[in-house]
Amino acid sequence: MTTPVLSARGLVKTFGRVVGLDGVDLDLHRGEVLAVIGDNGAGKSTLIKTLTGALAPDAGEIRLDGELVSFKRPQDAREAGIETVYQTLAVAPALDIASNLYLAREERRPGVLGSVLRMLDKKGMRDRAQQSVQELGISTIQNMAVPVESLSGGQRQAVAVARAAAFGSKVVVLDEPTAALGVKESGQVLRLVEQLRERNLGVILISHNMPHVWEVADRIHVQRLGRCAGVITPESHSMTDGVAIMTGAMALPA
Amino acid sequence: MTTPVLSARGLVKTFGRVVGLDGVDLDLHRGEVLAVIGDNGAGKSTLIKTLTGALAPDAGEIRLDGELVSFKRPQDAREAGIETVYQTLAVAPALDIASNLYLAREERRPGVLGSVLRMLDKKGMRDRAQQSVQELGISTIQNMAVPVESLSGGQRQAVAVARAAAFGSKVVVLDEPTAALGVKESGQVLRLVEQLRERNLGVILISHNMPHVWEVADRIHVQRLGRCAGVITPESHSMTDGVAIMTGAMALPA
Amino acid sequence: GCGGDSSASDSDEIAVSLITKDSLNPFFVSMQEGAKKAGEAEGVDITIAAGAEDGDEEGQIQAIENAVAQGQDGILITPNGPGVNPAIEKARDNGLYVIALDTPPEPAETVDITFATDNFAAGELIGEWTAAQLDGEKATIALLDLFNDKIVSVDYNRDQGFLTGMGIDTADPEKNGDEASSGSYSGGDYEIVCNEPTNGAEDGGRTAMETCLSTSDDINVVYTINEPAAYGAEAALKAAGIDPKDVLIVSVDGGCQGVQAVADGIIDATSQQYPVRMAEEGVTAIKEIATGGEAPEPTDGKDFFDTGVELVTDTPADGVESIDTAAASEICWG
Amino acid sequence: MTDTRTSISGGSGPARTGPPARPGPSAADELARRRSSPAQRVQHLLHGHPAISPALILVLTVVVFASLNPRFGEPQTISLMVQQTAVVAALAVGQTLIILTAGIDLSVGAVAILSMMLMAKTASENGLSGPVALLLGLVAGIAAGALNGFLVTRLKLPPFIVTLGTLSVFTAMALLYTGGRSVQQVAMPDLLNWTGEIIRVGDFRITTGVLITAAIYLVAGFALSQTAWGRHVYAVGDDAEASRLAGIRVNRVLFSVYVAAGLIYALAAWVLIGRAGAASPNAIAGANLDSITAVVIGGTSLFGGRGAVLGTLLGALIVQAFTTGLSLAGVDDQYRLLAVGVLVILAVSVDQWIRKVRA
Amino acid sequence: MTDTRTSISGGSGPARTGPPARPGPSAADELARRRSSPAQRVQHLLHGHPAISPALILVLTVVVFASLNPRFGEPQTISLMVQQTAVVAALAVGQTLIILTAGIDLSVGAVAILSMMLMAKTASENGLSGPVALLLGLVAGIAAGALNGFLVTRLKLPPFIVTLGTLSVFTAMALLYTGGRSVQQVAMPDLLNWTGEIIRVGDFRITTGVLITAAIYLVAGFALSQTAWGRHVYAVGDDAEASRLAGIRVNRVLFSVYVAAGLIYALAAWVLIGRAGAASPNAIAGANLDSITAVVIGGTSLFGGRGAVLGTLLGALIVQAFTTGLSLAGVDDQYRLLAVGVLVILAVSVDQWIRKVRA
Ligand SMILES: Nc1ncnc2c1ncn2[C@@H]1O[C@H](COP(=O)(O)OP(=O)(O)OP(=O)(O)O)[C@@H](O)[C@H]1O
Ligand SMILES: Nc1ncnc2c1ncn2[C@@H]1O[C@H](COP(=O)(O)OP(=O)(O)OP(=O)(O)O)[C@@H](O)[C@H]1O
Ligand SMILES: [Mg+2]
Ligand SMILES: [Mg+2]
Repeated sequence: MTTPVLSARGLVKTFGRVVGLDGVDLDLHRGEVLAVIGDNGAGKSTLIKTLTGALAPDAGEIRLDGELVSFKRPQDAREAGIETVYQTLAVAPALDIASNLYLAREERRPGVLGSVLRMLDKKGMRDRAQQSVQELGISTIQNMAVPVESLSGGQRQAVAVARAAAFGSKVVVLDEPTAALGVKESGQVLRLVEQLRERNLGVILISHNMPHVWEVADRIHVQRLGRCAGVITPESHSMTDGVAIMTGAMALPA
Repeated sequence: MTTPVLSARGLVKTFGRVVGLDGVDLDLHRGEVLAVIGDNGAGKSTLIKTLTGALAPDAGEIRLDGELVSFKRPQDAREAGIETVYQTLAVAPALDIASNLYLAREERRPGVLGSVLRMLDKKGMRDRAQQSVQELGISTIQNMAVPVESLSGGQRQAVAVARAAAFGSKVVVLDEPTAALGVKESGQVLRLVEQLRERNLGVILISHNMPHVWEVADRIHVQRLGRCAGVITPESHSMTDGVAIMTGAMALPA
Repeated sequence: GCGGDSSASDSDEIAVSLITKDSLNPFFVSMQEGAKKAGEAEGVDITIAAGAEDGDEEGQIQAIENAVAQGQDGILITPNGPGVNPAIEKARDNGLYVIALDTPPEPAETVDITFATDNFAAGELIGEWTAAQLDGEKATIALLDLFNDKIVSVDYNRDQGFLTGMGIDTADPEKNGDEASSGSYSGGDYEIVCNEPTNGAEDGGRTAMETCLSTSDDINVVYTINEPAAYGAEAALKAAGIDPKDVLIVSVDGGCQGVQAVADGIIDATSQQYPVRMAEEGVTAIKEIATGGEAPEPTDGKDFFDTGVELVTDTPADGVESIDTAAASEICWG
Repeated sequence: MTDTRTSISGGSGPARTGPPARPGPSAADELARRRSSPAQRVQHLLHGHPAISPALILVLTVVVFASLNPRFGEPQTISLMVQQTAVVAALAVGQTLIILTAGIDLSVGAVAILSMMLMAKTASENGLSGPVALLLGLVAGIAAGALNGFLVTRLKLPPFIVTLGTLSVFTAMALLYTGGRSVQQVAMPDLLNWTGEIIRVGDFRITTGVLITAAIYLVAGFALSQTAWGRHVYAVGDDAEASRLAGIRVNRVLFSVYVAAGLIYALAAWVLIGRAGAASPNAIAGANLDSITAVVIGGTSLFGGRGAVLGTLLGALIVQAFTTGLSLAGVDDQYRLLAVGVLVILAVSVDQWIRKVRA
Repeated sequence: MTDTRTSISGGSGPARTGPPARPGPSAADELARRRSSPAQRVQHLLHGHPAISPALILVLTVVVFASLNPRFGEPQTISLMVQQTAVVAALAVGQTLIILTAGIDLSVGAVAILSMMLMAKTASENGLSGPVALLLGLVAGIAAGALNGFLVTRLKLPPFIVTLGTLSVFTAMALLYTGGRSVQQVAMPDLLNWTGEIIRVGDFRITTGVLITAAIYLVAGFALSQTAWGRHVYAVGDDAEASRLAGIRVNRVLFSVYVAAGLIYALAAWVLIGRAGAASPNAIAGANLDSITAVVIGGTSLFGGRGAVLGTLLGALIVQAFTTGLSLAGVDDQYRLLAVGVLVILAVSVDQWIRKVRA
């Protein structure tokens, strides 16, 4: 069979005496949507942070396309083709929308202005940002030159999702991307997740919204108290089962 | 009929050239859950901010129990019995959970220590905080002395909700209280909303989660582009209708 | 001559800037007051300016430039350092008459003339007096200087002058603290136990003296950069249970409070300077020149006009000329 | 490779398929045990009690310098250092309050000088009695703080700008009022000089001024940690907007902080009279930088909301121990300046290292 | 009252029941129209272009002082003010960069002095040629900046502490190296003195040093607003953790900012040689506070992420116009100190007022 595009074995991460992750394994294949569900504090965000270089795991290994990797910083994961929307969004509030979309991957002007003077292609980035945001269908965001801090919570989230969708080449990780989004916008994000799958990317989706998860996920990783309580599929288990496993009311056979 | 506990007429709020609210009316009765739904940027947060003293409306009037009121600051609304969970949570990250719960309403020790030395009843507040949080069923929060910044997003939200539930005497306003919460925790918050209704309080609930809204709301205020697109009930309209009104796909007869 | 292009045409009144090192030191505040009074008497319009702090050259440069821009007739300045020399030269090129007060610039020809005390001589006087008072006894010396985060000429001139007066070889006379920490002075053996900065104030003087006292219990000579530092030193001695009478405290300045302190026995001797006289002489000189009169001549044998230093003490020593506190309080400043 | 649908499993939790679940203690438990060496436990302790680490650095400093020069460890020297720190340490309490609200005060020294000269001159020249003059000075400190607080809360100006402006204003006022002249001990009533009185405790000798500073620390420490006001100060510094939404009257809290700071500066001015044995308008030249340094070395964040006065006290003592220690070690003036710079950086590095270690 | 179920209605949107929908333009539209007076539109403009408001204040200052003393408005005086500002304005560019990253630099003046003395003494005493001495000075500035940057990024120390420490270290080094002695113009090669050359532009006379300062502003302004590096500087100052998560190498950006600042300070040192006509270790005593003041009056936030060098330039000019203006008006030093304090607060108040007005 194919090598998983991203796989992890025995990830452990502690914060002082708090155990965030307690030996977690995970495999993600190309063209697959892997949902991660779990109660608050189950370690979902910690899991994807260790996968994307935002946190260094205390133990365990991570492979990208079968190669052992060790991301020292988010930039490394990003350069390897893993794009992430963190729960805290990771936007710079004082910068405008276009700047945030292109943060750390700014585009320069063609010709001497770009190569020698290293001038930014502001207009180009703004136009392409407009396009990315429109593809998500967030119609209330009109002007790409307004600072992110003047956006509503949902609008900010849309900016972060647009960024990940525009630049992910292998894996896109979304930590609760629809938490603050309206019904229409949430639907838009789910469509986007499906598009990413069609582009043969691997997608990790963290969500507390079970209908959303059951709608788009191929497989569901259930995280509980820092460990993986099992992996199910929307076909094999009902939403109620999923919630029961999450909360410990039901255990999967070993 | 009864006087609404909270009512507003013709609220207008603009930010520079952005129109946040464009002449909105609202009535909330005791023992009622009024949901507010709407797309991102529809003005939901702005609406409740003007109602709770966090923003001063440019025009319009607000009545509490039929009396004209004008809240200069959140403290005024709070003293009048209106308790709010803002979307941005309004917690002080470096303070511990108990301090945050009792922020701006600290309790003093009995006797001279409290009245003369104005000493805080730290232990008492911590114990009661523990109780409030446990009532919400957030089992992963154990120690009331840890700073809020070390909590997960969902845990923080739980703290903010616990604070409002513990202190609201007339009206409780919740701006997307379940956005970051897990399934179990969300359920717990919905139970809490029902309890508040039983205690004869008025509750305003903003949520993007339609099933939640249709589960607990008595009436639903649909906000669209800064105006009220109409008020419906879970009985009169289906979720699909609600979403259609929100997005402008369907209009209510005038 | 005077700047014909601007100053005279503006008004008949003669305008002069007094630019002191700072406005915090009572010495300079007295000088400012003296200049103001003299200005009123002579019909000269005085503008007061100063550096932000002792050693602030840029602040003085700006003040000089502003005086030029205002079209004034002359400048009285206590230069904060050689960094202001080029600005002074430019002012003179623009026809302003520049007089240095208190501190002669290096080189002295930078200004038209200097009215100053010789700070080195002021130090020498108290040094000689101290050596004579000790009468052969071993000297254990605490040196309470001005700054440790900048080097200014008063600081090393007084300190090194004092040591020279004691008959101690100072090595580099423009560097505090490079002399041998023990050896012999003109009357016997000496030991220098500390060089501490005081900022020229009471609290700094006290802290410095305390530090010195924790280094050695035998201190019997305390040199202080100015009188406030000396008061601080005395407070420290008292607090340490040492009778200040058993220790020779010497200082420089001779302000009225300082003279009183000598009379009270807090300070044993101080070298008196005449800031008010400097200011008055300066104002008069500029008026003279602006109205076509003669410029004053430097004191014989010196490259500046010496406004004089007197040693003030009530316990005179043989071979060192001095005046008593009664006489000194007649001519003191501030 | 294994089949897509079966290759994923929970580390040790019950998994549907895949490798057998690991039995017994979890990976993290093992890791935690391996790490719980005694040294680790010490670091845990330090982490829980942030004031321990500057305290350790202070002790370390004293031990090192005492080994270089035995006089350093003697009661007299220690008494001396405590006396020398008293004024800056008192000023730094006010500075701590303001920095906790994410502000900064550049007018510290100017306020202290202004109220000191007012106390001293009204007593010596206008013949006011000691208590009245003292009261007047304290009121002046409060008024100066209130002006700062008014400008910060009403005009919504950044504290840096406000206090930069009032630094000039208060300094100029003190100069104009005094003409640069100081007032000597003898000219002042006993009450003003009282802060210089020596108290013997065994071999140690402290002044009543030191006691006043200690009292300021006790009151401020109590108010910050035990009262609602203290909570509000932290909350406002942490996130002013969140505090406002939570119902705190942000402006009232800020204003009270500036007023309290003004009062503390005036008390410090009283301590200064006793210490210097005179009231002089050019005293405490380095008050701004020294007080801020004490606060920052004491671990209070310049961004507000985190810190405590105990840290500030230790910070002030650390700096004093460095300067006195280097003097006693016979280090030359300019080398001492250099060494203090290096040591400040070192002290904070060690502190950061101790605080940062987690696990 | 009306029935519960019918009493609620959308303001003007189509509502199920309740009062009839308001026709035509909405309430907010009406409000907006009522407010759109010409004055309001000006305020809108000001709001969109933050540099306009300090520029207006500068113009206002110049007009007021020129009306007090006609000499003030003359080309000579304006030329003078520009020359007087050149050094602080250049230093303030480096300070702006660092403050944009939420840092602060207290070693500004010390770095400038150190590189200046190195240039001057190696040329005058060791016989180095002008270009080599200049290069050495610039390298020294870069090295000093790199040391600050290293301590901030590697040891994770607060910039305040780092630069407080290096302030002492660099000051001590300069004093030890020079023994407090300055180097006169004549002893220095022409290249070092070149920044003092006068250039006439009509009635205005500026120096080549002013041109260097202008060049520093152009390059820094371009880099901040037009390059990716500039974006990253803003992003890091705005939210360092978010920037890290977004893929910015935060430490690399911070380090580069400190190095760039060091280079700018060294260039300012060169300008200073020409301006003072000498290299003196006591020059620019007020560099720290003056440079920070220019930055803050120019509207850059001390909390990082917001601001621009153009504002800093205006800030520096405003302060200079105040001091020169008051001096030409014949105001004495102490009153000038007082007036500058009041004016700084006033200027920032007006600026805040202009910026705050929205609608
Ligand atoms: N930086 C940190 N310091 C200390 N504890 C942390 C830190 N980050 C996370 N934790 C703790 O680790 C545990 C797992 O947190 P994590 O954020 O991964 O949960 P989560 O599953 O994402 O929860 P949520 O659904 O609420 O976002 C929690 O108990 C949390 O308090
Ligand atoms: N302080 C502000 N300054 C400028 N514009 C603002 C401000 N606050 C809100 N807005 C704008 O007002 C409009 C309404 O915002 P609001 O936060 O009320 O939306 P919302 O309905 O709560 O959206 P969400 O569901 O995303 O939270 C948005 O277009 C928003 O950008
Ligand atoms: Mg999470
Ligand atoms: Mg909202």
